Amino acid sequence: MSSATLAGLVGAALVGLGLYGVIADPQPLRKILAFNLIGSGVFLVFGIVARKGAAAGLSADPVPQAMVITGIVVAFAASALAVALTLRLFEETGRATLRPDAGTKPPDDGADAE
Amino acid sequence: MTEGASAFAATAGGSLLALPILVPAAGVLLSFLLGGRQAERIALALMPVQFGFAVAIASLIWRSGQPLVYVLGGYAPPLGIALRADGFSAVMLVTTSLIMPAAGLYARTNFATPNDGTERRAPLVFWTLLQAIQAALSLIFLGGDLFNLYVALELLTFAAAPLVCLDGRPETLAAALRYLMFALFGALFYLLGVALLYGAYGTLDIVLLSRQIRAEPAVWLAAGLMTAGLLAKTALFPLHLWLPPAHANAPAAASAVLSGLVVKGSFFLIVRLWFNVLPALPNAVPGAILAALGSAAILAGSALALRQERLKLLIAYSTVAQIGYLFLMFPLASGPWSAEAFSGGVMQALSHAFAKAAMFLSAGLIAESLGHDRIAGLGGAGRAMPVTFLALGLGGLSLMGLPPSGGFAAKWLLMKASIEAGQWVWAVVMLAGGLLAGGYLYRVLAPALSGNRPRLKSPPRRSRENVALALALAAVLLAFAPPTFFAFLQIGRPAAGAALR
Amino acid sequence: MSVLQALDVGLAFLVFAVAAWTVFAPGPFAATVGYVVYGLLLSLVWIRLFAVDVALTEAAIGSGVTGVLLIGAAARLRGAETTPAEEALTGLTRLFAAGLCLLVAAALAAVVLLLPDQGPTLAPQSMERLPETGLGNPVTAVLIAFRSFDTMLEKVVLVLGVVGVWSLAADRYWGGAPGEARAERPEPTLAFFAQVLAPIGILVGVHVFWVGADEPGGAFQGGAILAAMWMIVMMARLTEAPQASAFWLRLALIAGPAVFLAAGVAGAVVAGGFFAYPPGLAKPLILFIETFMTFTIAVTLPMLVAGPPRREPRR
Amino acid sequence: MSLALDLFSIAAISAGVFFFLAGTVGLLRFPDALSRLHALTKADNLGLGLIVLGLLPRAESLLAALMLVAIWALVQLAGATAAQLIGRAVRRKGPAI
Repeated sequence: MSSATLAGLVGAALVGLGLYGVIADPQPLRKILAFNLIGSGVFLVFGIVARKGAAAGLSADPVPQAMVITGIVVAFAASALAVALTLRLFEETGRATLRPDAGTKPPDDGADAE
Repeated sequence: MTEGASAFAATAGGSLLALPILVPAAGVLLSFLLGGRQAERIALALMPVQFGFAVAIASLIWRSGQPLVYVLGGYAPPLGIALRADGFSAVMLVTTSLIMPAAGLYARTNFATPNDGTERRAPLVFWTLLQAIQAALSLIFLGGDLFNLYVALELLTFAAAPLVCLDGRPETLAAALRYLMFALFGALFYLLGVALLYGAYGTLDIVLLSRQIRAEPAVWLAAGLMTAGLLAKTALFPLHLWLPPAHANAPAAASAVLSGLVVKGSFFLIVRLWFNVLPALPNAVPGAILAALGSAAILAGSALALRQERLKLLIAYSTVAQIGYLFLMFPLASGPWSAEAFSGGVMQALSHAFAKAAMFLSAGLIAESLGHDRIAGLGGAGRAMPVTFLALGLGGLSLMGLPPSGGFAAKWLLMKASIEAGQWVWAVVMLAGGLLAGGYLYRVLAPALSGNRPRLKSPPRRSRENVALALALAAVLLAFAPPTFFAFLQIGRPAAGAALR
Repeated sequence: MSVLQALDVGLAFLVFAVAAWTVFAPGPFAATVGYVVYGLLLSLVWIRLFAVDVALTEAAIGSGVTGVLLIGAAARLRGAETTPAEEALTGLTRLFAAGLCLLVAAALAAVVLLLPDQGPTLAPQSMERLPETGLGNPVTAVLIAFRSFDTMLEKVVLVLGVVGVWSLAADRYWGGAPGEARAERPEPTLAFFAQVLAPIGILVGVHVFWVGADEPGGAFQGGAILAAMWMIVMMARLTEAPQASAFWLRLALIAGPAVFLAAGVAGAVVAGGFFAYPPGLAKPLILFIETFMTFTIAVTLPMLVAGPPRREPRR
Repeated sequence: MSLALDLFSIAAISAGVFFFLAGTVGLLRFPDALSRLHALTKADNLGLGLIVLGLLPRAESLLAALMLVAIWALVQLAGATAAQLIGRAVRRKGPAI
């Protein structure tokens, strides 16, 4: 098995692990971590695609590599936004939760709480 | 790639395609740089420009009868990126460029910068992100490369999520965070599918891919992952949980854009995926699954809307239901009746965009005038603010699918297609959905139109009522779309029955 | 099995194990630390895939800057770790989730195994058109020339990220500075560290950016290193974050995408198409754009980590 | 000559790996934060130092050799700072960390 295929299998496993974390862990910060795992799994799939596209004297196809670099930066920005939201939520409520009914209070109640 | 050359001969006027993306993007940067009142000025000044671009693109397509193509940087696909506009893109562009200024005009009251010009948080963020949504949607409608469209999806997420929690109340923060999580999940699954497609074919250009796609495991998995991701962003049942709190808690002008336009962005990509990228896949089973989920969305969303106590939540749940209709086109849009089903689906997207924007703006006016939006407290409100409730009612007409309205035209076309295809079950669901919609609208309108006039905190401004009414009238007017309109929608659409090839 | 293969297998297991730790670790802080380790291991995997540009980006941004962001968040979230009972998933749901995830991972693994050893590639086309750009690093050429539209828009995404993070400020803090104020007496150890490291780091960052034209490196990686230096100086509280209303800061945040966009539009006037470079002038133009991009990344990443403004603006 | 250099490299790198191993075992087995720190510094200092020493004769150019030394020096700096900060945190908050 080539190291590229191996990396691809790790990527697949990371997507599965991350997905489990996203679904099963109720804490937003843990979900953000899990999202980053899925992200790196996806990037690894791009990585083996790039490696298997070695040609023309290059040891990997540059196009998917460029996409991964773009993806890593976007993933960081997404993490930053999610972290900022989580922290603000924690400051406002003393807890960080994604409970669905947290959003169903009428606005006048919310104004009182503030 | 010589055989592909013709697909990338940039058409005359093709360079026009870059402008509806670049101009609002420049607007975002300038608004953020100059800050203060400039953000609002730039956003409002660029809206007519955007409308001009959309109309110019549509008329070029109409005159040539061909899709417009533009190759960026002179690097033709598969190495570079192409932009393409077909009839469907043009129609969505025009719709966006009409709803955006409506939301903008309405929002001027809520997001005004104080007279001394001090920069305030909410106005700066709102006007900047409104332009970002415009740029992202333009790119979604025009993008011809699947990775470029991923960037567009992310742009849309980053522009839309902060709007949900603009007022900073804790429940809106939770709603925004949930929305962000679903959107990130959607974008990552979409991206995973993109990786697999590139691995299989070495290109991400939609036209080049569609020529090579074969039904093989990598393609099926990619299609499944990308569809699942896009469904999460479109909020199709059972991935709809994020939508009602997010759309119901955002400021009214933002809700109008989010519910009317933003969810259509990811829906548009699902259509692109199945009709433009994967026409070679046998789509009977996936189409039926999508339509079944759509049916469940119609029934569950409508039933939940019936039980809501707040007007904005009711309207948000009705979005969940109306999104369901969009997906009924998928099992019907291959075969001889395909044009009808496709037109019906597009018509539903357009009429819902106008109707839902009108309803959210009306609901915003009601909430501001009464100081609340509890349905139980709406008694007689219709007499106090008739124009607002007229806009709400006309929008509702379209949701129910009663004539004359764009919603009626959409549901009629879809129903006709489903009966011609012998797939009765979708028609039954549509009828049931229409009845349920009638039910939840009756709950709002019946008490509002009877009883004593309540005392208003402040009467709604006539100009803002007119904005909502204009949108609602647009939804009604769609019923009178001439046959040429439907012919226009077919421009650039891959031949029906490409699956049979 | 050769030594290298054995190392690959070991690395693969290690990455997987640390990833599993970040999902199942008992506390969020431990999980976050696990994630940083994971990011570093991952950059080794990228080197084994011969993607050195990606490895640098992963180490600098994926592990480094993201690590600072997440560890900071985990520290501030102490006290919120306990999950209320009503939010914990039932065993059955967990089982269902696990089944679903296994299914996705298995399907993905199967497809990955089915991919041909010599896959389709754009490497020849990239090399064929590389001379037009005057660059030697094909990955940089893809980012700044062949798919420059992606890259420009992704820079706009970063600006939106800052707008989104700032939008979470309380109204009274709008326009103020994020993070902590400059300390009268900075922590001596950290201050010494920052004073020694920052000049070296800035040199390295500029070097990585500059060689990116021909060798692994470039605007993203160099910018991330510069960003890290600014973050260290701020962490040592030798300096404080600028006010969100500062014009120069806004200008710095948009400079990269703005110059990129302007060059793209100028291409339509002088080179016959949006985002086209005039022949012969491609390389200087690309370096010009990249300079601004590097600078903007160096400013944007610390601002995203610093979070929303938390102090009242000074006039 | 080259044989001698090879032997030197092997010996130095093996010794470096040994210190890393010892440091890691210490990190895992030692009871409290301060003694774990003590174990880690051995890995940082000696382990990495010996590996860099072993790699020096194999460097392709003087620049590459200087880079190797610079890496070692930077890790020293970072390790010393981190150890200081952790040590201080332990003293302030007690060894429970």
